[in-house]
Amino acid sequence: MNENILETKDLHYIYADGAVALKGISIGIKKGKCTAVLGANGAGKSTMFLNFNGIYRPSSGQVLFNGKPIDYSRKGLKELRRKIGMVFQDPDNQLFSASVFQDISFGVVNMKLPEKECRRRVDNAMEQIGITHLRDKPTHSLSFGQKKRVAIAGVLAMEPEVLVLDEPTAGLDPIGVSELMKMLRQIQTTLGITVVISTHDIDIVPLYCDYVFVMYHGMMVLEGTPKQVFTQKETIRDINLRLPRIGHLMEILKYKDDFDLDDSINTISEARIALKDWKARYLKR
Amino acid sequence: MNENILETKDLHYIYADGAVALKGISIGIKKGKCTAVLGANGAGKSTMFLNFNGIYRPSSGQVLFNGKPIDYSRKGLKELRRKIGMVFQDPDNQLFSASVFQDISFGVVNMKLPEKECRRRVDNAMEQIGITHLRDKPTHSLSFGQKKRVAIAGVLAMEPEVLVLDEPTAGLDPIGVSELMKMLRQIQTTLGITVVISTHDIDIVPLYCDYVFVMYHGMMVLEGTPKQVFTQKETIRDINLRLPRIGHLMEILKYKDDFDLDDSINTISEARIALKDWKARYLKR
Amino acid sequence: MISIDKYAYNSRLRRRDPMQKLVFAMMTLSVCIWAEKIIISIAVIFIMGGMTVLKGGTPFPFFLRLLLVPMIFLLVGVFTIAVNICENQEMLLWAIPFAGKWIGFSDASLVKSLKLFLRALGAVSCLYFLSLNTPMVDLLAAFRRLGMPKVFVELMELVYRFIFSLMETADTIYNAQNCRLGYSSLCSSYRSLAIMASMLFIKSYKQSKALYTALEARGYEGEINVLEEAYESHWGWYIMAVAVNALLVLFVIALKSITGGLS
Amino acid sequence: MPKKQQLALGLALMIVLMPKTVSAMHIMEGFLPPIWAISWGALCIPFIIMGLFSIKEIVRENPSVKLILAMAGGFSFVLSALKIPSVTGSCSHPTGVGFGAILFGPTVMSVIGLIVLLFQAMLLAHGGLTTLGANTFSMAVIGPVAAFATYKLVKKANGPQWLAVFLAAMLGDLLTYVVTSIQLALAFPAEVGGFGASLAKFMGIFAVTQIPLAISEGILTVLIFNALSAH
Repeated sequence: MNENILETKDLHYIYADGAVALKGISIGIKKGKCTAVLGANGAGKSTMFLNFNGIYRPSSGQVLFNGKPIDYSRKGLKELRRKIGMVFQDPDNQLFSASVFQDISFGVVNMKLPEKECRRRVDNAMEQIGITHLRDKPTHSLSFGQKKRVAIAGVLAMEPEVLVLDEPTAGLDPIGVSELMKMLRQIQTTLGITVVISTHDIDIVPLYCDYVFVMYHGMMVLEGTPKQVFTQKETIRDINLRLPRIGHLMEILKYKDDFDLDDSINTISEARIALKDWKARYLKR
Repeated sequence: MNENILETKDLHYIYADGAVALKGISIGIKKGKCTAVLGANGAGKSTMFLNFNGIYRPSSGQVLFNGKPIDYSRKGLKELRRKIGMVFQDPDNQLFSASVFQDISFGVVNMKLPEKECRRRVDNAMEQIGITHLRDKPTHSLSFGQKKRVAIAGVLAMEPEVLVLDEPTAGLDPIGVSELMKMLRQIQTTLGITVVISTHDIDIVPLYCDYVFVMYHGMMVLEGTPKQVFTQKETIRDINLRLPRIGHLMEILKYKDDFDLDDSINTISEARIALKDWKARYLKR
Repeated sequence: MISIDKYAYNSRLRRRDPMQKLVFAMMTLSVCIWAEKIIISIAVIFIMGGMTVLKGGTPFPFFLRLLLVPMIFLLVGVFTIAVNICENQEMLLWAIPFAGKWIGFSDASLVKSLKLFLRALGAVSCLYFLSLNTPMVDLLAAFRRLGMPKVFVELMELVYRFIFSLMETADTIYNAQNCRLGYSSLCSSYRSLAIMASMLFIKSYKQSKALYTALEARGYEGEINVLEEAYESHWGWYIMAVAVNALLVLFVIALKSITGGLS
Repeated sequence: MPKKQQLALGLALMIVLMPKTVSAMHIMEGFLPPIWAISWGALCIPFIIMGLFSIKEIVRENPSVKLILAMAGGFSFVLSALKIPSVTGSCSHPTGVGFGAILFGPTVMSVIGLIVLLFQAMLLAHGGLTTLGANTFSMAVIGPVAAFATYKLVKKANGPQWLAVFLAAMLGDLLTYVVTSIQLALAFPAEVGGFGASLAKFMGIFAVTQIPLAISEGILTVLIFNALSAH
């Protein structure tokens, strides 16, 4: 289960107006994992995502899905987009119908499945996302968080192998963020769907993601597990990001205040254990 | 300097469609300070802000500016809106002109000042916000963060007494957030402008704000300094917010792991001092 | 998104007073249309193209591509004018029989079409000179100075801004639909396009409301007043505009007197 | 203006400004001889002036209408830049202004149409400055009136809503193309047969592209109308 489901090889992308968005990205996204792509605004995260499912075509380089280069024929793209579901940042731009049920069915109906199968899938998706109670509501009456969920359900109903989400937590309040991330985690583990998210919210990465890529000005500058990546403190700061706040505190304690701590700690629970350990060690002396 | 520049007294607001947005808000915003209004999506923050400058008229209750109830006459409102500058969340809904320079000049020109004074103010505002280099660019070529700054400059050029910003950090990357907040802090201290922001981003509150109000379902449930507010951990969690991460860590360390710490710590620098102190005390025993 | 717009802001002639560019473009455009001479049209294409590419800095391939934009209309239009339907074949240079009559080109109609073809291209290059070197915000300033009705210029200003914010939205919606196979068949394409249009409509309605609130907060009462930008102003360009066009006009008159108005 | 009326107004505007016709239908820059360019321009001026006056009047009553009108203009420009599936070329002109005429009067629509045409010329290189008058006349004066009249007529005859919308959009489109053909034929009468023969040629040639396009835009308008009423 450790092979790459999505790969890019020296991917370049230049917009029609000449703006260079991607400058040679080569990455591999592991099947069945939750991968985060970090990067400041304008680093090229969304552009890369749109290259994943063939909405954009690389200016040079390749995108591989399941080890095979993308087939850009009409039929190939249709198949690809079914398998790579894409959720955009602003749910208002991706809810197409007046009612929740209709909206979730948009993609499934376009797949030309029998009606019964369509209904099953839509119901399933609503259940997985926990929005069955919203079924008959008009989309414009939903809260921002609910709209976001409906958007995800609409993609999930197509039963993709990969779920790509652009800034899924943007605009959500704190509880909304953790609920959404837990839900994604569940989709990933129970349905075995590979999840890829882009985000600014650095603090959630060590909590919910298995692997991290860090982008900067169209290049991939760091990759690894959250632990590995957040140890590269200098690079992280150089490219306009920051450490998780807990990581930052641990770093200061270690280097400035002589606490004998591991500096790859980024979550509250890790920090707690580390400080407890340290206390115990300290006591023993 | 400690009087209230803005006050509300039992402010109620009901939308035309019957939705009750504000249920008796009574607050006082201190002159010259930076005040944050925290609350989940839909808590009523934006509605309250629009009551501040008379865009909305209270269904019942009062809004007072500099101790006097708002004068809702045409002239009174014009005066009020000049003194209370409002920056909206989405800059695309605020910038009407393709020219950065002309957009910033709009509010000032409406004040019917001599042209020379207008130009001085526009140039000044651009300098304070650090966007002089964007002057000749068209609005549509700017990044989200740049648009946000142009929107702020357009309001600042009117030289208001209060600057009210709805979710100023939403959608910005980490460095964008800290740059913006530092800039607001500077405007507040050097120009003596009262700053009011609404936000979800709990971690920035203890860093940049002097006073916090917490809203929930149209009511004001907590207020105080960040220290005071984040000590009400139960309430904070009940209303779909969370503690600052550092505050959360400190809480766990104190109550679960028997660290003898003050539990009103919410920033990295405070935590660092507290842990250092604690270490020193521990050593002495 | 809209390349012409992008090149206009990056033009090396950007800081030049828009009024000068407007006068130059319109004068030359008028002369080109009035003259209707092959040689003048070609001269205008070269003058305006040269100014745009060499002075303004628009890449040559882009300028060429732009010249192709109206080509469908131009070819169809010119072809239609060139074609004649006649009773007798003698009038036509080349013809095929059709329903008892003849369809074909005559000598005169071919010359006329060629003239029209080049005149249109000459005129188009004047338009391109203006639009590739003068950003819309500057052109609107010139309109204001020309005394165009205030409401009209204000509306243009707002429409121009909205175009870009709506284009961005349209782009995102299109991508989102495309991701969910919204354009995978003709039928779904129609449906998706209709959905997109109605979404855009609702969005633009909401946005106009939100913008109204934001403008109200800055003292809007029905009029949009802003400060004017300052531009480099030299009489040189007006003199050049007059000189170039005077030369062209003289040339036309000379041509007419030589050929007796035949060509 | 009450909220409901405003929405209705917006809805009307959208149908009104539904862009139609391939870009080929804009008469390109420099194609018309000076006399015709000036004449058509002059013919539009009264409509535009009347439009500007009524806009001023409406805005004085309700300042937010200026923004709604501008948004409608932006919307119609953006729609015109979208490609209609299966038909070559994009749709490019605002007709159907007739619907807006109910609320604003047809002249207001002429102003918005003129602005959109001006931007199409400047930003997309569709149409032109010297042909602005002719294009405005066919697309922002005549087309809309035809659409409006058709809609009213079908409604009066108790025809179904969809048919009214479909016919209005389609006929508005077709009439615009007829007017454009007339404009071209007047400017370029055939050597043999004069104006009549020339008109026949232009109508014949453009029919190839215009009739399928008019039909598909009719369908599209009905679909949009349905989608909107669902929201």
